[in-house]
Amino acid sequence: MTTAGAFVEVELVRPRVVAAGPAARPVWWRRLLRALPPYLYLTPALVLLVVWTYRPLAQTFQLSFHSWNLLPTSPITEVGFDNYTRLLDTPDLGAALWRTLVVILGMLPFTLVIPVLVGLLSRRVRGRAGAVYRAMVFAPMLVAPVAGAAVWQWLLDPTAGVVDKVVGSPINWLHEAGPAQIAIIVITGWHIVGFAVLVVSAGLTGINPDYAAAAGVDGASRAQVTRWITLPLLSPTMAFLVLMTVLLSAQWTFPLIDTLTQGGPSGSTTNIYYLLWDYGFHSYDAGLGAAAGVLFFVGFVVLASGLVLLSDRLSHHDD
Amino acid sequence: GLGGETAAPSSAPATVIPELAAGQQVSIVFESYNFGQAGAWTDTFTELIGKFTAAHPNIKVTPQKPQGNSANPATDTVSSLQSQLATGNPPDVAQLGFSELDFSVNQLKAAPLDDLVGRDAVQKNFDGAKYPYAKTARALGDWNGKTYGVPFVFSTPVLYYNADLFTQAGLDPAKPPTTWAEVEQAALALKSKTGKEGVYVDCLTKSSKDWCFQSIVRSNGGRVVSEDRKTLSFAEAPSVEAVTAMQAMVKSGAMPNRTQQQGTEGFARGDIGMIVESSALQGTFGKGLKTGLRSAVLPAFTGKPVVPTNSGASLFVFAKDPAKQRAGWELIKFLTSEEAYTTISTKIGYLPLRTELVNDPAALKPWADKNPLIKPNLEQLAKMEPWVSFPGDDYVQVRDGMMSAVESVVFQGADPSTLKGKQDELAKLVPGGGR
Amino acid sequence: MSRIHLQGLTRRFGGVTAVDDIWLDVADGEFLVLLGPSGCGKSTLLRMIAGLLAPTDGRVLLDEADITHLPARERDLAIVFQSYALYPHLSVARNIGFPLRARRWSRDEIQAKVAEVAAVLDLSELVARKPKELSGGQRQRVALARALVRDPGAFLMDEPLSNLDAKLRSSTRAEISGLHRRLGATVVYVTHDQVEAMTMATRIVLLDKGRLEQVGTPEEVYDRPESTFVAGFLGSPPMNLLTAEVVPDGDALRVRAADLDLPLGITADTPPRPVALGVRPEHLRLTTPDAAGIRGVVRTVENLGSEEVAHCVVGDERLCLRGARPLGLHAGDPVHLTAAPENLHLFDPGSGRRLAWQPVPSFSHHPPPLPHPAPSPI
Amino acid sequence: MSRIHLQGLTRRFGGVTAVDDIWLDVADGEFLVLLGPSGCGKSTLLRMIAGLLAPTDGRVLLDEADITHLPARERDLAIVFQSYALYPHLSVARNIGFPLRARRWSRDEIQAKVAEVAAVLDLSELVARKPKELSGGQRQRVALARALVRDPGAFLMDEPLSNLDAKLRSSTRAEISGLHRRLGATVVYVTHDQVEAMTMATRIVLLDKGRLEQVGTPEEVYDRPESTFVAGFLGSPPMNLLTAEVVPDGDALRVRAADLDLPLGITADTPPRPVALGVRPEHLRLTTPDAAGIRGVVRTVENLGSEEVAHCVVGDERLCLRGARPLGLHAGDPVHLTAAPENLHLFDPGSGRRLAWQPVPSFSHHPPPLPHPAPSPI
Amino acid sequence: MTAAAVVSPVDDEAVGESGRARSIAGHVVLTLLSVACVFPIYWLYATSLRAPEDVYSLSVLPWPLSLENYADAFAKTDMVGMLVNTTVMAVLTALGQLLVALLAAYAFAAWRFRFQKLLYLMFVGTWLVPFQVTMLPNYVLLSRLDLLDTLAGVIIPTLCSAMGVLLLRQHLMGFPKELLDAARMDGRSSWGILWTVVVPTLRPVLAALGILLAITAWNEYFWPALVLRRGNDVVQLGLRSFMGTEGNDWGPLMATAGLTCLPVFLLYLVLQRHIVNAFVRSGLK
Ligand SMILES: Nc1ncnc2c1ncn2[C@@H]1O[C@H](COP(=O)(O)OP(=O)(O)OP(=O)(O)O)[C@@H](O)[C@H]1O
Ligand SMILES: Nc1ncnc2c1ncn2[C@@H]1O[C@H](COP(=O)(O)OP(=O)(O)OP(=O)(O)O)[C@@H](O)[C@H]1O
Ligand SMILES: [Mg+2]
Ligand SMILES: [Mg+2]
Repeated sequence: MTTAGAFVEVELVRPRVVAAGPAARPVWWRRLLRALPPYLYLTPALVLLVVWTYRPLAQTFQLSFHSWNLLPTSPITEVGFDNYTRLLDTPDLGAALWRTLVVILGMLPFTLVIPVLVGLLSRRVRGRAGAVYRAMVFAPMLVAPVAGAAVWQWLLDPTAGVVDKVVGSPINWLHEAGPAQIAIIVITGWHIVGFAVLVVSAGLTGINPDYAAAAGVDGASRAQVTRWITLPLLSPTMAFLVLMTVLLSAQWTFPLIDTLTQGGPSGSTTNIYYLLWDYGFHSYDAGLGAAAGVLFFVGFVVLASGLVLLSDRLSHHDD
Repeated sequence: GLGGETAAPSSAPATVIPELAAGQQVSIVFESYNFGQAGAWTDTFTELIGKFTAAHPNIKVTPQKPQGNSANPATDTVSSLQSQLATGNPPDVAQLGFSELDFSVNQLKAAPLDDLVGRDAVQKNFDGAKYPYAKTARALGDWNGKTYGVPFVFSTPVLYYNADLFTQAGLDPAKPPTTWAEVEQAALALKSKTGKEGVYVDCLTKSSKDWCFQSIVRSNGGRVVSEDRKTLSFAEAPSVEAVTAMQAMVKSGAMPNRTQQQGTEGFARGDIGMIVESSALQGTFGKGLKTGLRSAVLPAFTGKPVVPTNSGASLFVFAKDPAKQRAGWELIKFLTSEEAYTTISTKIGYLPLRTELVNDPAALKPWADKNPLIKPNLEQLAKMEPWVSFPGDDYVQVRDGMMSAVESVVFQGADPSTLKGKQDELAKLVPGGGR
Repeated sequence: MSRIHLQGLTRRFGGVTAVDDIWLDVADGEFLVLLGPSGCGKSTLLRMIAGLLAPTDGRVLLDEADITHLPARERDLAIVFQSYALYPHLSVARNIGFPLRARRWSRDEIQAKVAEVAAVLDLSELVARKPKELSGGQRQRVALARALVRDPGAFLMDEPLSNLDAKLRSSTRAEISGLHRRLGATVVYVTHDQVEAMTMATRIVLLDKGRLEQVGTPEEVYDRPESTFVAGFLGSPPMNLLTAEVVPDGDALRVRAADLDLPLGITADTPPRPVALGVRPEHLRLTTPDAAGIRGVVRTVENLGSEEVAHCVVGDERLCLRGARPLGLHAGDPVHLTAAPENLHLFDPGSGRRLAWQPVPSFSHHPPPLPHPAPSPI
Repeated sequence: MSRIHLQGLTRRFGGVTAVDDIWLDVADGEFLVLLGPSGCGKSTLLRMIAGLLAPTDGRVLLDEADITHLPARERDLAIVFQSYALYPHLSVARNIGFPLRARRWSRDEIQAKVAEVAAVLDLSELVARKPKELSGGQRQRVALARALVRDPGAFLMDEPLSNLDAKLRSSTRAEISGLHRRLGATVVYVTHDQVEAMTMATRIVLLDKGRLEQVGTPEEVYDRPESTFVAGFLGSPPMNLLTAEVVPDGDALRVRAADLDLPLGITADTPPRPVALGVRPEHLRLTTPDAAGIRGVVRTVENLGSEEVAHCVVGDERLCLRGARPLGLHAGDPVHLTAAPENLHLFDPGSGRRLAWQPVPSFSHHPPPLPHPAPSPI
Repeated sequence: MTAAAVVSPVDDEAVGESGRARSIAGHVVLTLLSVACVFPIYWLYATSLRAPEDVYSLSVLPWPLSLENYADAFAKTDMVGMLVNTTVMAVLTALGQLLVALLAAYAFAAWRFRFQKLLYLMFVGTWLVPFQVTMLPNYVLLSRLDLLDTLAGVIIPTLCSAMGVLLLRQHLMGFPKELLDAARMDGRSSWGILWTVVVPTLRPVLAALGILLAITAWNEYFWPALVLRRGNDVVQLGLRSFMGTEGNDWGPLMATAGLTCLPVFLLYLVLQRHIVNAFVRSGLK
């Protein structure tokens, strides 16, 4: 006789303890104590940061709405946005902005083109030679800006300087409008190019060599590998360098302008950073200076975030 | 707030500060840009301070240079003082340029010496033990009739020239040019005959400031700012004319396009035949040229009198504490004494403000005889007019703006009419609209 | 030596539930292997037991004590990582002695204990070396020694063998098994390698997407997989799974599909129902063309050295057959296969759970609504 | 499709000889697998064939043409890397089309060809994705597609499966094998996984420390290993190797050691000589205690699911025995084993080379020193 | 784990890619660039070694050699004192920055905590704050703390180096997490782990970063120029003593500049590889 029956699913057995309940939460102070360590480790740095960077920033912000010439004997008066309007009314602002753009564009060959070129070329030379070249290119980075300015002033002298002797022209680099701007850019570039080369080397090292090998086997010529593979993969590094150039060019040129041309001749090397410094800090007008500082900070933040967003969109990450 | 709370009594004490009691220990800080330069400058001043403390064992002097990052510490003096004032700890005695007089008195609140130690004592110091101050120099540190600063070092623009190059170029070193036209001629001769540069006028750039430019404009009958210091006038005919003349020299090749530093160095190196420069640089030129350095008075515009103006610095007291004020006054007295000037002139080459010293065989006569170069400077002292500072808090911007405009006309070939535009623009920064 | 209880342990990372309500008892002295594909939450589970990761929910008990909120260093557990995590700047001896140093033992005590443990693991000669001067197997032993040295309540191991090459892996496997036997220690061992799991475990826990799929001895999970996941995970090649239907035929049940007809060895009657039929490759036997069974065509034959695997097509499904070399089959050959009823596994095609036969007394009028979750089979 | 000849290929890195005088002919359409432990020079050899690495010595010929000094891009070869080396900034379609773009095909031609290849490898849905949005198996297929797209003379593959998990690995294995059959392409395939080698290769090249150890079909290398290295490398567990001695006994030769006595099935006489005796775990059979054979004791039994492996001690040597589950053995059991003479392998204990029996005409006065390294067996 | 050399990313031994023409082109470009970069530095030393009367000479080789400019520099300024001061300042700054950065980076790398991202941005943000903004308020604060004219005044405000924190954080992120976990299981507190595991392992990185920070501190100019007015100068300020209204005193100026750069160059030459590696492996991309 046939039995009836059915196939039933086999259930998973679990050692369930009926009275398990949620684990007892530790008392609040114990939880607090457990969350504390990272903050404790951060404390020294944060204290320093707040005391020496953000407190001054806040004070500057506050001061930017006041008029004061820094002297304890003179009154501090509130002027609202007056300082800002004065700053933005500054007659040379437009020209200075334009010159800043020129500086940034002029720096790009040193922070981007040459480093990438060097990075790519130094892979071709074998063995230690590449390292030696890199070391030599990096050397200017180690020269203090003041010392560098002094040497260059010397090299660029129109009668006694080496540069004019080599170029064979009587250009007075530091006292003719166009050449002065070029000189400032070149000297800054000379300082910074080693650092950029290093960053590019780091970037290139981070690219898996298999890609180039694969592209080679796939039939791409050396130039194609560079154009289609290496450069796109280097794009995050390049984005970083562009960001750095845009944000820091004006700061890098500052000590050189201050030592070599003081913004001259007739303002041809006065970029926005130097102009505001001149207005803000040479005229003993603390409010104006503070407004300039705040404007810088805000400008930098906006620029930086914009560029970061843009570069995230445009560059390819290799992971 | 930025630490501006340190309240200070703004009213001057009615009575003079007391003398220091014997054995009363005071220590003061003396800020001078002379400490910013290595070599003779620092050494001489250290020596003087040494002598002073030897003479006043109860006063301790701490020397310091202006803080700041300019290559030229002299440009940092005011900002240094200002930031120290902001902390409430200014130096007790400071050496500030004449150009900062207005600001020093009205903003930095230098102590009026007449109130501190009495007008008589101040004047007595000017009269000196034996040799008084040159008449034109006495009032350089006065404001509204009160003496705030004691003029300390100063100089006038002088035409230096290189006799060796003159000879080479077939010019007579004994007959230096006396007018700008002659200067230009000589320069062109120098240039074509020796291959060197002709002349550099160190009065026409932003970095050379305006004191010497004022000389040139005044010599052409103009002024950069009206006599009452209320209106800018550097774009008026006489000064535009002067500037145009300078520009013409650059255009003709008589004057090379140089920065201030390149100009002075080029001359010191023997690469430039002539230079219009402060007499304070004589030492440098002497060291560089070894032979052939000569000097002459500032060239004139044909048919017009030369009006030299001065540069230099005074000593101010910023101390609030009476004892320190008194000690500071003692230091000033010492530094402007006959003895100190003898040392300063021989060691550094600055002209003594007690001009008669150069005639005293016991003091500076031997030195002066050895240095005929100081003659034009001494000569000019008689005709000298004080250099005029720009008014207001933004005087630096006004000054720099004017000099930038001049620089771009002279060296960058801008049209002289641009001065007008600049003047209008800068006028806004002058209290009262500058018109 | 200790027991570990996991009660409803859960861990979420943002939206991802890496470990999902795990209930588990690890007995004292047990060698429990957590097995599952990559990303199934094995490491996460282990790290929660170790105290390196706080659970989102649930409790961890060690010998009945709730240690859910105890920091790692206060738990009496030792862990061996896949990367070994040897301190690169310390010599082997100092690596092994590290936990004791942290416990402030005296120098002499440490030295003695390290020497003892090093001897056990045959590391005495290497104590002066730095980790980078060791081979993979030696590093593995140092990591083991470091865990051993402090006589922990239980050992946790996260894929400790996966960095070794095949040969070393099998010898070290034996070594760890031996050690476990000697020490009688409780071990929770994570791996995704079924050979390791089968050969070392006293019990295997199969995890899939953070959920527990089956717990049992190696034999249980191999011979009685409780879900298609387990069936398809174990074995190499794993169990063949074919879409089929259970149908009553006469008085017996058969499982049928295109080209497939096998008796289930159950004498009963039940309405036809779709199933997933599982049969291991080694349980398929060649049979004569006329017998009922599976008819297919050989696609390829893989030679594994000692054995061969024939990949066949049955209907539109694939099926592997495994046997001693030579199988005598070639690509394109038609094959006729059969398997004993006891080697056939049935799973629900929807839930993937194993189906067990549950006879119903014949006097029942209403056949129960089928299929139906059984209370507790096995 | 092409033939590849390697003639004395050698590569030294500083003092290390990574590849040592390799002579090898790869026939047209062959699936040649380079097998060997990590660091034996497989990748180095492959990279030299690809032109990614210049040989220190020797030549590479493709269809008789010397390509030793031809740059990689001018060789008609495609390579698939272990890391796949998919260009991370290009979409799947552009990755696949890359070799064509380098060859200046027109956009339309590229699109058509990419679509075709993507369809073959079931990638059509993925062409718009970036590599990081793909799973391991998909990436592997894209890499394959990129190699396929330009119909190269030969494919080179460097451990293309080693990043995949076990399940995916076995299915992709079949996929590549199938592809090879369909295309009839010449493939040189690097792996250290013997299952891959055995199942995919038409011929296997075994490398050890840069030197070629044996070349042959999977059956040849498995059944007739020419050295102890090969014997010990293949099989899981690999061949048992025991120190023993060949001695004449009566008119037959036997191989003997402590607790070991097996007939070689050779009727001859020769002076005793030491040998390494090899016997595969699956060729050992249980026998009765009284029969001559191998006597040992079981140490542990490993359950592999379908089979069991018994680890035994014989004298002071170890030996594995493998058979269908259940073996019926338990730790501590004494075992008596035997193996058929044709399953015994003899190796020279010094050189590790295989020994073959070479009968000498009986009229010779001096019995030849036997056994004797075979000149060229097979 | 950090000692690996910088490897060139393309297999430089690929067949047909080691062509002579290519590498010569590379050498030519690189040599030109290197010479352009090094020439000013060479000129600095060449000038400093000329006799004072030859300072304006344009001959490429400084002949006859003369140490007079150096003697001059030593005579006119307290060169030894300045070098000692600068060394103390640079070393203390670097050590302090390293410690502060290590602690902060450790917190960022080893924990997940509330406001982590915000706090991290605070560090990055310091790069966006112009020096001129902080200059004056900090100067005033220093004076309140009576730290003007002290080395402490130079050092303390610079102790938190954002670059140090970011670079170290990168390195620590790459630090094997299992190593930290192992140490936790082995019974160490986080503080113990930092000093017994992290620091010894990261020693090469810390050394390289320390040197980088020391070089930066050594070259720092603006801030010391503000804080130090009375005597105890750092060497960068010594440079300024030879510049001025009177024109630059080129001989001793170049000698001082040469001396200023010398320790940095020596450090760099000796530790070049480590410094480069610290950058390269920082993942600073
Ligand atoms: N810190 C984390 N943040 C977010 N998701 C995580 C994290 N750690 C693990 N996961 C996710 O949790 C799941 C389980 O991860 P787990 O590491 O436990 O897997 P596993 O079983 O150990 O895998 P494997 O065999 O690859 O080690 C994965 O999906 C993983 O992506
Ligand atoms: N660029 C190189 N420089 C120095 N030695 C190298 C280099 N490449 C490989 N070697 C050495 O050559 C030997 C062979 O390396 P190869 O990469 O060919 O091994 P493999 O067989 O591919 O190993 P795996 O299975 O681990 O990939 C190794 O000892 C390796 O250390
Ligand atoms: Mg894991
Ligand atoms: Mg390899």
